[in-house]
Amino acid sequence: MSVEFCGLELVHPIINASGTFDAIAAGRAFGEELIERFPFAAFVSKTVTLQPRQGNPPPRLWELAGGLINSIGLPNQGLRGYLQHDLPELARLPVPLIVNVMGSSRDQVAELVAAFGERAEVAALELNVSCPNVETGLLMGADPAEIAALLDRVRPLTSKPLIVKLTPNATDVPAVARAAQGAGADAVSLINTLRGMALDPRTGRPWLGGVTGGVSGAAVRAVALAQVHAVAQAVEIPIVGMGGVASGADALDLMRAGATLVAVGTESFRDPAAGLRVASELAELAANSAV
Amino acid sequence: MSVEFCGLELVHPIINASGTFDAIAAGRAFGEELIERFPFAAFVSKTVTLQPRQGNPPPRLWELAGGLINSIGLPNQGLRGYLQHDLPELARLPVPLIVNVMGSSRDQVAELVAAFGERAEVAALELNVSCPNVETGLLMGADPAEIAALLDRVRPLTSKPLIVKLTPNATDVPAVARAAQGAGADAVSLINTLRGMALDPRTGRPWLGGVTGGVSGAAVRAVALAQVHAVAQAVEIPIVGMGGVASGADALDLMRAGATLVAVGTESFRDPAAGLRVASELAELAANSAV
Amino acid sequence: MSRSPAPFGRRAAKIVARETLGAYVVIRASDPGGPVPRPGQFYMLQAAERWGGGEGERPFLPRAFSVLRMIGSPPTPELHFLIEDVGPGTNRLCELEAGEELLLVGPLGNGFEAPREGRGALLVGGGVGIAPLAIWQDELDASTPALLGFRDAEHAVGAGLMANASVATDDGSVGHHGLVTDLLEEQLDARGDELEVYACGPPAMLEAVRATCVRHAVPAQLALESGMACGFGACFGCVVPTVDGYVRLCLEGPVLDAERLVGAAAFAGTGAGH
Amino acid sequence: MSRSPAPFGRRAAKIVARETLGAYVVIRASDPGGPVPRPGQFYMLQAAERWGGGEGERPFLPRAFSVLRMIGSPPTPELHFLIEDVGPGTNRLCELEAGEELLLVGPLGNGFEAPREGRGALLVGGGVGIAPLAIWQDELDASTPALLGFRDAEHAVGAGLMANASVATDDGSVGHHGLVTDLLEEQLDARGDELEVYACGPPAMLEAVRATCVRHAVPAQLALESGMACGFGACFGCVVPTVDGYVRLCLEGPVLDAERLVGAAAFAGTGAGH
Ligand SMILES: Cc1cc2nc3c(=O)[nH]c(=O)nc-3n(C[C@H](O)[C@H](O)[C@H](O)COP(=O)(O)OP(=O)(O)OC[C@H]3O[C@@H](n4cnc5c(N)ncnc54)[C@H](O)[C@@H]3O)c2cc1C
Ligand SMILES: Cc1cc2nc3c(=O)[nH]c(=O)nc-3n(C[C@H](O)[C@H](O)[C@H](O)COP(=O)(O)OP(=O)(O)OC[C@H]3O[C@@H](n4cnc5c(N)ncnc54)[C@H](O)[C@@H]3O)c2cc1C
Ligand SMILES: Cc1cc2nc3c(=O)[nH]c(=O)nc-3n(C[C@H](O)[C@H](O)[C@H](O)COP(=O)(O)O)c2cc1C
Ligand SMILES: Cc1cc2nc3c(=O)[nH]c(=O)nc-3n(C[C@H](O)[C@H](O)[C@H](O)COP(=O)(O)O)c2cc1C
Ligand code: FES
Ligand code: FES
Repeated sequence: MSVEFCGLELVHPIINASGTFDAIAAGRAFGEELIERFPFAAFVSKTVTLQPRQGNPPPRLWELAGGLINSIGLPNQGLRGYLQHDLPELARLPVPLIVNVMGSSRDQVAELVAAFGERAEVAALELNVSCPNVETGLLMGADPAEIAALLDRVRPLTSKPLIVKLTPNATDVPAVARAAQGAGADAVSLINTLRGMALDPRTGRPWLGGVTGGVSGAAVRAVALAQVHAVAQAVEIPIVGMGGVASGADALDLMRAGATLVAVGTESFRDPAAGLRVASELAELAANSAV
Repeated sequence: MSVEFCGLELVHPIINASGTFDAIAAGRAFGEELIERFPFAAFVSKTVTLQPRQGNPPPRLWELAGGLINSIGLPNQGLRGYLQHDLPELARLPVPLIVNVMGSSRDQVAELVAAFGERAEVAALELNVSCPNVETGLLMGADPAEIAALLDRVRPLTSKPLIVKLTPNATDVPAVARAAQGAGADAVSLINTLRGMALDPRTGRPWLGGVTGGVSGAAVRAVALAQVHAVAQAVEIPIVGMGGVASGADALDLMRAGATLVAVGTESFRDPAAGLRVASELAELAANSAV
Repeated sequence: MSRSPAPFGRRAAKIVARETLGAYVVIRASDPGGPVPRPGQFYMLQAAERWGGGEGERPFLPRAFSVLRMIGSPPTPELHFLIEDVGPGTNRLCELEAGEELLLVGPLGNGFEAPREGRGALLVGGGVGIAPLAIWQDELDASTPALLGFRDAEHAVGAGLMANASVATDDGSVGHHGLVTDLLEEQLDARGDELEVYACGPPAMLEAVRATCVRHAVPAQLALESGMACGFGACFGCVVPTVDGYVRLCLEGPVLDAERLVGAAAFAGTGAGH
Repeated sequence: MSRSPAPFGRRAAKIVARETLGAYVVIRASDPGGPVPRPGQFYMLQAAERWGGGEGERPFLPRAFSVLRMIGSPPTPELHFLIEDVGPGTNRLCELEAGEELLLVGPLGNGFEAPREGRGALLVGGGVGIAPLAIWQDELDASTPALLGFRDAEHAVGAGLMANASVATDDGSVGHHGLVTDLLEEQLDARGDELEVYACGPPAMLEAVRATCVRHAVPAQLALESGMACGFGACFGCVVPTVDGYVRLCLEGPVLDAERLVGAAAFAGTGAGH
């Protein structure tokens, strides 16, 4: 089931969702077997920002019926730390590397895109736009004009594929996708997490250190499918579909709705090799049905 | 646990979510016992539109892990039919009646508000704004300016409490709530269903007759809590919280997040008397903790 | 209308026994104080424990089942249900052990009406659709003829639940080799003007029964199925198309007069075909 | 670092036996081909069937458990876990019957390091926190002293899992009436310069152990807990504050040197206090 995506040849259509698999940490936990049986056809990094971030205070997790709320808060070493420590290690992975970046202004995103754009180890960039632009106050990924302005700024900085990771917490996601396509994005990915919250039953106060968080897992699957389907009607560029994928059947649903690649997120927490399982279940289903 | 809401005295804070309990049909199924043990402190009607609607073609339901997607499509007899058949029967309920209305233009909503505004049987009106305005093309409930314009038009037509039922499929729900408050809404209610979809595994085509539908039930609970919490920071008018409430603990969460009343929807399908159970569980919890 | 109202709310019923009957399972639950259902009415069932979760994640909603039989009488009647394991909900119900609890709401919907003046009942069932016919035969008379269609011998074991049955199987392993509507055709040809047909079964069979009865101008009451979330008219999810537009099957049915139905479309969107 | 790498992915392990031990349950699972864990390492566990769903809806994620003991040797070792039923996940695990399947990932994390030159181990456990100390004592020497604190006599039954134990109970029903840190204080007063402390238990106890050891300038290795989604560094959910900022407990821990911790804050956000 090899697949072509923005000029990359992938051995199957299953990749990881940003922030849900740390290949370096997994290498420490699972040793060489991780590399021998690497579960994803491309590896997507956790979001990298310009400056290092500690992330949100714990607790950072709340379990739901069929899902999870996280308020991790994008901890990362920052651009410099990533280039120095992570990039060399990730370059050794047997699959292409997609670096996910986020900035809180167009200039910040531009700096990140420019820096990664010139690194041969990086196959493609994913822009996480689930963040307000500090200059305009608007959520970058919720407003078509804002997205177009961002792409206008960063598109000229690299010839590598640019994937825009859309936020699902928006009125008109297809319009944002269309704007991204119009301004030169090579692909879109969705869905990111839905805004959610939990209270500590004992105190009645917000459980999560970050107060609110993002919902992922089975609980968001139907929403993801609807959004991928709607975006597929709106754009011609390829789509990376994700949200609650736990089986080959879930992946097939997203592909039937229009996704070229499918990303596995939360399910990897329940089954570290979920990517492999989903890919093989998908191959089996695809053999028995027309995708 | 009696509670005051927009001038109405309610015996407890639990009401039904629009479209999830038909008191007339339930009377046929359960006889007089329904009235003797009526599960809600006020009864909210299914959405009434100006003209009769057949609703969407079946299938209309898809079950999820911890939830449901529905594409019912707002079947109803229309204003005239409702006034003639339903209103006299519902007036016999032992609790105040809240009529939920929807139009696809400001004029349509105005006509509905004016018609129900003069009926003594109606205690309050709920405006379902999860619908595009045919004149502007904008989803009424997703845009603060659109909501303000709608309220400007209909507010003068009645002195009865007007509750605006917000759509959760919007970028900035608190901004919409603020606009509703600014233009004279007496309360807001949320959340309506999240847009979702399912494919028929055998054919790969959309399962629901209406192609997409709305997700409700446990799967949306965390999203509902986050939105109620965010809206509570933005407005002073009372809030009717709903979304996945299945227990007194869930209701308490929404009240702690800022809701004055809590509505039970999908859980009534699993347990027709869920309203009673939630109200008594809530009373017990409230007795043991400061709401 | 043939309807016995249900107690308001969902009540717990203890499983008294579970029996395997060929390809089916019969569960018996004691329903102390529960009303006597009308034949053709149904209950919404869910297991009190382990309803959903696990790898398959579903079920979440209760499931609709025709009452197969009521044994004993108030105040301690025993309800029987005939279940075919076709998915996560029926699978869990088929696993219920004696002593476990079932949560139930019902009886719901409208049951069968007595045959019109001058006509006698003819029961036509397919697969697990024999359930409402069994209790109807209990009430009518054990000599009421029943034509029952099954996939194969393992399923045809279900015919033992009824008296005076003629069986057809798809594979010819028991009785007539062919469709139950072949048997129906014979009966209606022979004495259609004395009969009123009562039928329940999979969509294709019901549509064939409907068309056959229309052709012979024989009145028919059909017990339909559709995907249901609530069973008491709350969700508007279970509609089927009729000459009067969409009607909620849980409220106006599940038994509908054949004349009210608009052909194959009425059986198309059931979602739950066996 | 004391770490045995885990096979990649989740594997099924058959439950061999379940034993009730006072307030606790010990489950034994056979792990053919599984690696030998280092004492202090943990596994992510979930039941293969009935993990989630039902009225309580959760669990959805796997749960972290220290390995209590490994009996037998490769290729057919048996892993033991000591479990206290505190919520939906532990509840389901405590119900597992022999023959049922456990899905496990592990061993994960860093275990205990040998005592520094010139020091001997002193084990300090609270409640279910004795689990990693038992396997550590197996490796060190059965004569390694253990100070164990429990709520009451029912919980103190757990002390039987270890050798050479001094027990304290909150209610005085067994051993010293008071906190296990009273016993620790005595030991450190008497011979702190010969000891390295290994501790695991509830947050308040660990913080008291940490403070006591700092006060006596005695090195301590603490096995912490925090809410975990994945156990292998993927989610960044399990962080605890250290002098180097937040670290992922599943990756850098669960055993951390007391010096790396920044006081009570390190134990505040664990989410899973027993
Ligand atoms: C009035 C009435 C009486 C009935 N009486 C009986 C009876 O006596 N005995 C009996 O065995 N059955 C009876 N049924 C049918 C029974 O209710 C269904 O077989 C049952 O609901 C199936 O549930 P399940 O979870 O086992 O299977 P499901 O997975 O629900 O599968 C059943 C069908 O539902 C559809 N489906 C699949 N996935 C989904 C989903 N996620 N959401 C929605 N639909 C889905 C498919 O078309 C599938 O074929 C009756 C139904 C009705 C309406
Ligand atoms: C490294 C490590 C080793 C461990 N070793 C052992 C051991 O050997 N034996 C043992 O018994 N335990 C051990 N634990 C603790 C064990 O993992 C927890 O007790 C278990 O996860 C609790 O799960 P539960 O579903 O039973 O309870 P939960 O409901 O998860 O409750 C546990 C705590 O989680 C919090 N909580 C409640 N609801 C939620 C929610 N919805 N989402 C998130 N958090 C919630 C509350 O603070 C609650 O007190 C260990 C933990 C770690 C991290
Ligand atoms: C713990 C956690 C951390 C995440 N971190 C990131 C991140 O750093 N950047 C990003 O773009 N998305 C992040 N996501 C979102 C996922 O990439 C994905 O969009 C979402 O979880 C939906 O997929 P799932 O349901 O399969 O998990 C994170 C999700 C989770 C659960
Ligand atoms: C079957 C169904 C029908 C609904 N019909 C309406 C409706 O007519 N008008 C409306 O405003 N909301 C309608 N809703 C939305 C509910 O009122 C409620 O906002 C939503 O279901 C979330 O609550 P819950 O999770 O408790 O069901 C409907 C929901 C369901 C499940
Ligand atoms: S099943 Fe809900 S209205 Fe019929
Ligand atoms: S539990 Fe996921 S990173 Fe530690």
